[in-house]
Amino acid sequence: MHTIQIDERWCKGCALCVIYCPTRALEVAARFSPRGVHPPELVRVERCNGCRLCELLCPDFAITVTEESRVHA
Amino acid sequence: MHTIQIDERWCKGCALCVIYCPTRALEVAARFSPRGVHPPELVRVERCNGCRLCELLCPDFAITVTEESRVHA
Amino acid sequence: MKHEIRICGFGGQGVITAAVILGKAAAVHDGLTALQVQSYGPEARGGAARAEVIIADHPIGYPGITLADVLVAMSQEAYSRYHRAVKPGATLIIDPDLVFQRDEARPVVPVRATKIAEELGNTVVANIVMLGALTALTGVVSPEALLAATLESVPARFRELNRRALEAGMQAASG
Amino acid sequence: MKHEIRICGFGGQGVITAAVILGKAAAVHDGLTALQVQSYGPEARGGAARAEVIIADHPIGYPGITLADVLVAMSQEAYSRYHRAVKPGATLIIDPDLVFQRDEARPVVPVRATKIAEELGNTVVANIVMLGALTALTGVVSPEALLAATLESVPARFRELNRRALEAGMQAASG
Amino acid sequence: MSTHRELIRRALGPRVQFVQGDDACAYGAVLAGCTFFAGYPITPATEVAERMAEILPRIGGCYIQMEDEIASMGALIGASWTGAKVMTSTSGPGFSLMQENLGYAIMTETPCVVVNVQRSGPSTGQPTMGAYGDMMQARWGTHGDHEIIMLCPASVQESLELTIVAFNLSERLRTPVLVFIDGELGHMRERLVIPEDHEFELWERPRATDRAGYRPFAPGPDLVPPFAPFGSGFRTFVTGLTHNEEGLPRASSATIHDQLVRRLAAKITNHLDLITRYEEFYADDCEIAIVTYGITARTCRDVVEEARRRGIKAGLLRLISIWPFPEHVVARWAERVRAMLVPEMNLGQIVHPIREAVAGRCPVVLHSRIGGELHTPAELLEALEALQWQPA
Amino acid sequence: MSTHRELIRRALGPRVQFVQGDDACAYGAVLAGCTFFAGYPITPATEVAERMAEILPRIGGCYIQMEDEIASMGALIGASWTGAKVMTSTSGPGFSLMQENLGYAIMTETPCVVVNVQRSGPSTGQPTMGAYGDMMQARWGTHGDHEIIMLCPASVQESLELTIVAFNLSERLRTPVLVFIDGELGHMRERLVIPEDHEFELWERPRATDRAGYRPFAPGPDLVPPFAPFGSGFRTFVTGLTHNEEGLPRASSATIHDQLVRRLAAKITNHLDLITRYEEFYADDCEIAIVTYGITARTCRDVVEEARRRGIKAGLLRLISIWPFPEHVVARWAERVRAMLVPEMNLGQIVHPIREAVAGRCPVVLHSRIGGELHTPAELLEALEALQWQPA
Amino acid sequence: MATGLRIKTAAELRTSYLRQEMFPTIFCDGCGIGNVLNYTLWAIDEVGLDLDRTVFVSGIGCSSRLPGYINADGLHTTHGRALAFASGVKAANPDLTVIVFTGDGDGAGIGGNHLLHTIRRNMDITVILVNNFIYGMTGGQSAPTTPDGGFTTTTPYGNIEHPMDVCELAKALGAPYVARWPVVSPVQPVKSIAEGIRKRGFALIEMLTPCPTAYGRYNGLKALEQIWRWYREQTVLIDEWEWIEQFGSPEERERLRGKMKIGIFQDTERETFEDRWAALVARVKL
Amino acid sequence: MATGLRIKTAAELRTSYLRQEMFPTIFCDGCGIGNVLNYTLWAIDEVGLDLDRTVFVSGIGCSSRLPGYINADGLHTTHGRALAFASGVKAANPDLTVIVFTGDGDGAGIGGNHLLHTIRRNMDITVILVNNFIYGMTGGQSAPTTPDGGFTTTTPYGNIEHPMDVCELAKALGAPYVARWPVVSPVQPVKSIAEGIRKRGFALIEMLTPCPTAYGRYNGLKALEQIWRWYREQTVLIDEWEWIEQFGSPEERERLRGKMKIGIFQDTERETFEDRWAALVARVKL
Ligand SMILES: Cc1ncc(C[n+]2csc(CCOP(=O)(O)OP(=O)(O)O)c2C)c(N)n1
Ligand SMILES: Cc1ncc(C[n+]2csc(CCOP(=O)(O)OP(=O)(O)O)c2C)c(N)n1
Ligand code: SF4
Ligand code: SF4
Ligand code: SF4
Ligand code: SF4
Repeated sequence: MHTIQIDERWCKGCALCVIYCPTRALEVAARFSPRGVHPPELVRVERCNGCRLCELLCPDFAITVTEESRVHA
Repeated sequence: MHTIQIDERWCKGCALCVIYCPTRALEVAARFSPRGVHPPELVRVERCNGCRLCELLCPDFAITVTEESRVHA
Repeated sequence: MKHEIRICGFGGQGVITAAVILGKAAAVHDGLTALQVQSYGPEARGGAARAEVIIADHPIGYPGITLADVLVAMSQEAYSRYHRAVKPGATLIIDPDLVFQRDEARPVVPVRATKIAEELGNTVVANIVMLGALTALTGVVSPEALLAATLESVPARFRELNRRALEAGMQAASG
Repeated sequence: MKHEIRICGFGGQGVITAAVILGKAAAVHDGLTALQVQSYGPEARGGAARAEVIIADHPIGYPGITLADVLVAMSQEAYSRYHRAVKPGATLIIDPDLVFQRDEARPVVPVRATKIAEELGNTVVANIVMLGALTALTGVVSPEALLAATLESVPARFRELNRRALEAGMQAASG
Repeated sequence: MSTHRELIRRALGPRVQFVQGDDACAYGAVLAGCTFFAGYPITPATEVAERMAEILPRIGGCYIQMEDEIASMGALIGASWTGAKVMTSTSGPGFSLMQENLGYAIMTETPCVVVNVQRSGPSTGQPTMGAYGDMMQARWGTHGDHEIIMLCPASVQESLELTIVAFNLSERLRTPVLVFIDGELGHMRERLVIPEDHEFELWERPRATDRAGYRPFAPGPDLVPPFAPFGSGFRTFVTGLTHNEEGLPRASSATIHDQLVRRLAAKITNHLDLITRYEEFYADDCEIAIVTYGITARTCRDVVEEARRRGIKAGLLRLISIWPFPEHVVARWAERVRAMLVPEMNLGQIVHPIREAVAGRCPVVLHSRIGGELHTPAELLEALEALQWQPA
Repeated sequence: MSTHRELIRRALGPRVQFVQGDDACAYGAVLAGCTFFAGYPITPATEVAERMAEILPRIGGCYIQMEDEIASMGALIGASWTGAKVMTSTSGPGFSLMQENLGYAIMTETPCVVVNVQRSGPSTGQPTMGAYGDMMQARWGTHGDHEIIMLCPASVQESLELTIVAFNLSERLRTPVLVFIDGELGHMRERLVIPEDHEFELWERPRATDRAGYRPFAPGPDLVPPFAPFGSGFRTFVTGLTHNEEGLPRASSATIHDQLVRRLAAKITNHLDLITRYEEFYADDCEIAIVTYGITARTCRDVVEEARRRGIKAGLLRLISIWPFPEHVVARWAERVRAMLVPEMNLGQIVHPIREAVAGRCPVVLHSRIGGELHTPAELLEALEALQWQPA
Repeated sequence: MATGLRIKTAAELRTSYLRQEMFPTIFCDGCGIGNVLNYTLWAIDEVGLDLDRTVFVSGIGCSSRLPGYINADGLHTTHGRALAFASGVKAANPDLTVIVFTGDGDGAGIGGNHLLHTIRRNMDITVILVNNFIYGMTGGQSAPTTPDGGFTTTTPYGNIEHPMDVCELAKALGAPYVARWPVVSPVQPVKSIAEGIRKRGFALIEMLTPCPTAYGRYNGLKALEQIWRWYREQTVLIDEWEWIEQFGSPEERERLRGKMKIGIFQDTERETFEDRWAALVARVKL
Repeated sequence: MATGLRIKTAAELRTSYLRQEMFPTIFCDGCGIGNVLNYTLWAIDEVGLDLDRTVFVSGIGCSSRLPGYINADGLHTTHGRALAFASGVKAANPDLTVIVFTGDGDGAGIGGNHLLHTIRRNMDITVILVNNFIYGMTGGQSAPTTPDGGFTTTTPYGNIEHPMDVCELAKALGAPYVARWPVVSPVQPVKSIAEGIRKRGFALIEMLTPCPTAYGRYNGLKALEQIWRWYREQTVLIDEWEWIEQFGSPEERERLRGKMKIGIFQDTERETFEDRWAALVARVKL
């Protein structure tokens, strides 16, 4: 099981993560972030296979994918 | 029969003409030109075949080769 | 007569475009004196953007605004920064979806411009929605002038969208 | 004590080198105050070249020469241009092979420096021949200083040639 | 077939527009007959280039974006020698890069107009903020002795009008002319009325007519040599080296250099009547004068009116042409006023020639503001009042 | 193993030499500890580079000839940020090209020394002739507000000595320092005595010591921020944009810009005591003063002596540091003298700040000479005499 | 990710490599420049560079803002001049690793001559050139890389200038390492940047980077998905390209038109300026 | 001369093409720049150019003095910028023929970026680049063309920078006509310059030109005969070069070392800036 952490101060709502997620696990949220954009959400947790493509592609270092078993500093 | 005209105001005495003359018809004069250099001289008129290489190579437009039969403007 | 209008939000919301259209409506179509200035930084893409319009019936000297007669705030930052820099009795228009925290002492007109624009099919016309609302609320320019200025400022294929955005804005303000 | 020396000719004759060596002889080896300036233009390759040396026993202010005490002219143009800009009783040294027309009123010392240099095997030392002559005639620097300055200014393999040029120049002046 | 003037009208669009100072400079150039623009983008001057890129091909002119500002200035000069009226635009960093070739244009008497939409420096500084930090650079930025002409508009309308004037002066006197605005004015929109052709004059560079004995740099009347464009058979050699009246290099001649460089300077300083432009408000009974230029002058106009209402005998001298410096105008004011207030959007630049012109006749107080914000009416009013109550 | 100082001595050669002003600048740099030179050849400054190219590899430094003057100035700044003492040399056209990066060095507080061996301009002008035509360009050549330090030697010996001073000021105040000579002095040979190490001081840039909480542009004493070279782990971000004390861009903040740019100016103007240098002759009873600088001052010294012999109460104020302009010194002279004569090898440049400082207290007469020839003693004496007999 | 690298997480990158106070970046949303930063940091991590001994140099432009985000020594210089400054840093202290970020306008437009001569000297510098076909920072004017017919604010009727191929130029000049990649997938850029850094001598990595705001807007590629897709579709690996040129059908060859070659253009060895200078000093030092 | 051209005499050239008041030239004796002028005039004569409609542009340097000697419009500009000025002339009046004289320092050193972009735009300009391996005018400093190990006043211990091959660069940038010849024999240069002028588009003719005063002096080639001979011996025709590279013996190949390829490097067609601009105007003019 994986989760994603989004830093909403940094996320610009570009949706690259959503577009490129190979398992289509992410969606754009309906709500506005404090920056005034729609941030991504991991709506289909079960699909996420931890490939980390969203993290590698996020131009703003706003996404970190974490495994339950592992905690990053 | 050819003759060469040397414009001594322009000739720098580099001797390129003398060096490259294929028939060795030219020599460096012993006297000084008003510029203070030794100009070339056509010492062996009979050798000159009118190839005009001295004229083509003179960097200073100082030599003109003329044929007796021909007069240049 | 002199109206000092400040429109602010973040980069990409088209606050400058809105101000330009407003100024154009006044200067070209309503025959008034108008002046528009803007402030943006190289750091301002997606950051703060601000535009100001002065509309008057006489030549304009100092080309700036200290206290505004009308403030349109399309982001939290814009609101927090400028809501105090207004004259007494000024009109404050905000997008309540983007301005989360408010100084309740100051009455505002909420216009859900971004939502409305999204519903019209394109978030980029949020600024035009706001212009509609602003004009309806303040009458600084005539609706005809505003429409004319808007239509000539956008590519032909977006005219209809913009016309609807203007109307929606006017309605939202009156509603 | 103040000597003002002008050496001139055309580019390539080494008039500047000659002046530098003279200045060095005075300043470094004879412990005098000396100053050397030159004039050359981008048009001056092969054209006019001029160098001046001031040798004194006190600090030198104005770093120029109006009227020279010593003039060395190594070309017709140099002679024509400068032979009048000398003090009464000045020493004029010329290369008679290169100065064709002379103002006969003015006495000159002819030194066939170029010919002598050619005979020594290299026309480039004509300037050094002139330096020898100049020193012999005027004594502005000591012969030892001049020799030392000359030798340290040329590559090792040309030392002998230069020494001979100096000597030939001195001889020519006395002869 | 439409005439070139008709094309221009059509390319410029409606007579009344709501546009930026930058746009107005471009329009002014086109109206003045500019057919060649070489430039390089830079905030906040880019819109001048963008307008030219739109308009020039539509009127058969040429827009070329060069690889940098050095090349832009070079291409401009080359184009001017074909006889075209030419312009470039830039801002501080680019203007610094243009200095060498600007000096070349001065030395070779090449007409050209350079618009500098000043941003806040030094260095990259604040790219999107207005300032008047290059005012002295305009005068002294290139190496060697020279004079320069510079005009400083205060509104969008004037940006258009003074750009036309800049072309006129540049052509007539065969020298680069600078139009200096700032980022604030460059990006400010106002109502602009495009003037009709009969509402302004157009001057052309004096033309050489006779090939025989033509000496390309022999001064005509006005000290300006008649011009023969490249390709017209006059066979002109142009060099940045010191040259004689034939145009041939004489880089070692003190006399020729002296004559040439002094003529180039005199050509400008002898024509103050053509160049000098200023506006005076309440000159007659003014006691405390504001002396300023550019966008700040707008605010000062308001301030002077307000001061008058408050009983202060304030006045305003707005300098429109800054270089050559209108020394006599400032000196004249200095004789009559008690003090001068000089607001500048820099650390104090034009205050130097002002002080020099005033020569101690009255105190000159600099009111400097930097960082990209305009002087507010309130702060200037306060400064005026302080001067008013200060003992003489 | 020899020490670096010993290497330098060996590389410089004999203690007494007969060399050019250009050579002396190079020697001064090496003595001051310069280990990096980036440059581009140009008459009459090339010999500075040539000397550096000979010496630097012999003492383990680095000489790099760049593709132009822009690159030279850039490389210089890059090298300075590694902690090296750096220098370049150029003449007018190259100095024009350096303007943009010179402003960058000012804005980023990068120590560096720039030698300009001035030739006669404008433009390519007279490449081999000396002049003082870039004096105002030195002050105002780059865009935006700034101050600059400039020193003007008058002899070969002084060229060496003031180059050392230039390094000292540049390092201590972390700002570019200009050494301005002219082609005449640059190519003039005089006796040069290379001073011993104990005969001059060497100053180093203030160094940051503590990484914790290091703010690279937070001013220390003297308003100068302590420096941490690249690679020392302090992780400094350097930008020409307006930046805060952390060095991070804040290009939209008027306040930060105002603070930064005013500090950069004050850092220099607050240290007039360190910078200002001048020489006075017959200051006490002087009636007619010559105020001048550079090579012309040598002639003026002769002229003043001769004038005294003729009974004229002449005096000489020789400015050695030109920028920041020693206004107070000139003003002090203006209070006491009847008139000032300002000989300049240009069309009148430093006469402007002189007039501004004099503020009408006495007449200031420019004696301008251009074309590459020096003022002669005779003409200056004549000018002095004319002033002497002129009614007050 | 299939490279077998132990890739740090974004969160780790943030704490180890970034100046967090500089975030969010100034880049527009949809801009690929942030990705260039990502990939560079991962590459640096792979190479194991010591950021205390690494200097990032840049000129002016959107892409040139990158050094500001990295917690290392950074030199954000004047427009076009990054390589001149970088050469100074490297020549004065060859022990430092010098990495340059530059744009196509900055590095190959106004800065073309410094590129040329820095390659010629073979300074040991790694240049990451962000090519977005346009001048982004100033709002979308044509660049030397703008494609034939491309629309920009200064080519409102389509660009008539021939675009420049920076990699071919660098190759012709003899740069030891030259590569081009689009940012749209991470693996190859990360590897290539790492190789560039490891290369002793000049390395150029050209990153094709979407700019929806300027280039996208004027060329019908404003939508992020569209412009990012464009970069996948319009790029062809060198090997494939050459295969098609040699053996492809006319239709296949026709399909190469207007596309861009990607991959490693050159990978050789050449003596560096620094090494030669060191040898010279060793020879003549007193 | 074996070309069959009817070659004007020097005396005729003097009266028809030269500003006689400018003679003698400033060039040192033994300098080959005068020959470049010769050859250019003969080429012009062959092409039959109208000097009333021809503009000669140059930068600063010994070689850049050439336009001053020709009795035509001339623009002697600032150092390195000849191509920028020339582009302005040509863009503003495409009917004029524009010929640029430049040095290796002027054209490829400080002016490298203008070379790059002028070629990229394919301006219809003929550039005659005088390569003498050194900065002559300023007295002999190293140039970007100075050979490896070459001595100059700023490389007193031998040059450590890799020299630049201007023709290879121009070729890589797609210049339609690129050739290199030594001045030591007249025929090929004259033909090549004529071809360059006739070429619609950018043409570069690099002339290898002896500079005895600066390059010669510091590299043991001060004597005129010696340095001129050097240029004959050290240059190899492209065809021969390639033949040797392919089929030559190891010794023959070894003998190519340090020599320079001469001949025509490129001769193709490419749309020019002027033609494309004219087409654009035709399309959008009101
Ligand atoms: C001397 C100078 N000229 C012009 C500019 C304006 N300018 C800033 S960034 C830029 C272009 C940037 O383009 P590019 O390098 O391609 O970077 P991008 O913004 O597209 O990433 C320009 C022209 C400047 N800062 N300095
Ligand atoms: C901006 C500028 N920098 C430097 C110079 C000095 N300068 C004049 S000519 C020249 C080099 C000329 O070399 P090259 O182009 O190879 O021509 P050559 O003299 O060898 O024919 C230099 C550096 C200058 N005039 N302007
Ligand atoms: S890619 Fe990053 S910035 Fe873009 S939406 Fe996803 S988390 Fe936000
Ligand atoms: S080649 Fe010309 S310049 Fe040289 S010696 Fe012969 S005639 Fe004189
Ligand atoms: S303008 Fe283009 S390159 Fe610049 S940040 Fe925006 S998308 Fe990126
Ligand atoms: S210095 Fe060299 S290139 Fe210049 S004129 Fe003399 S020989 Fe020719």
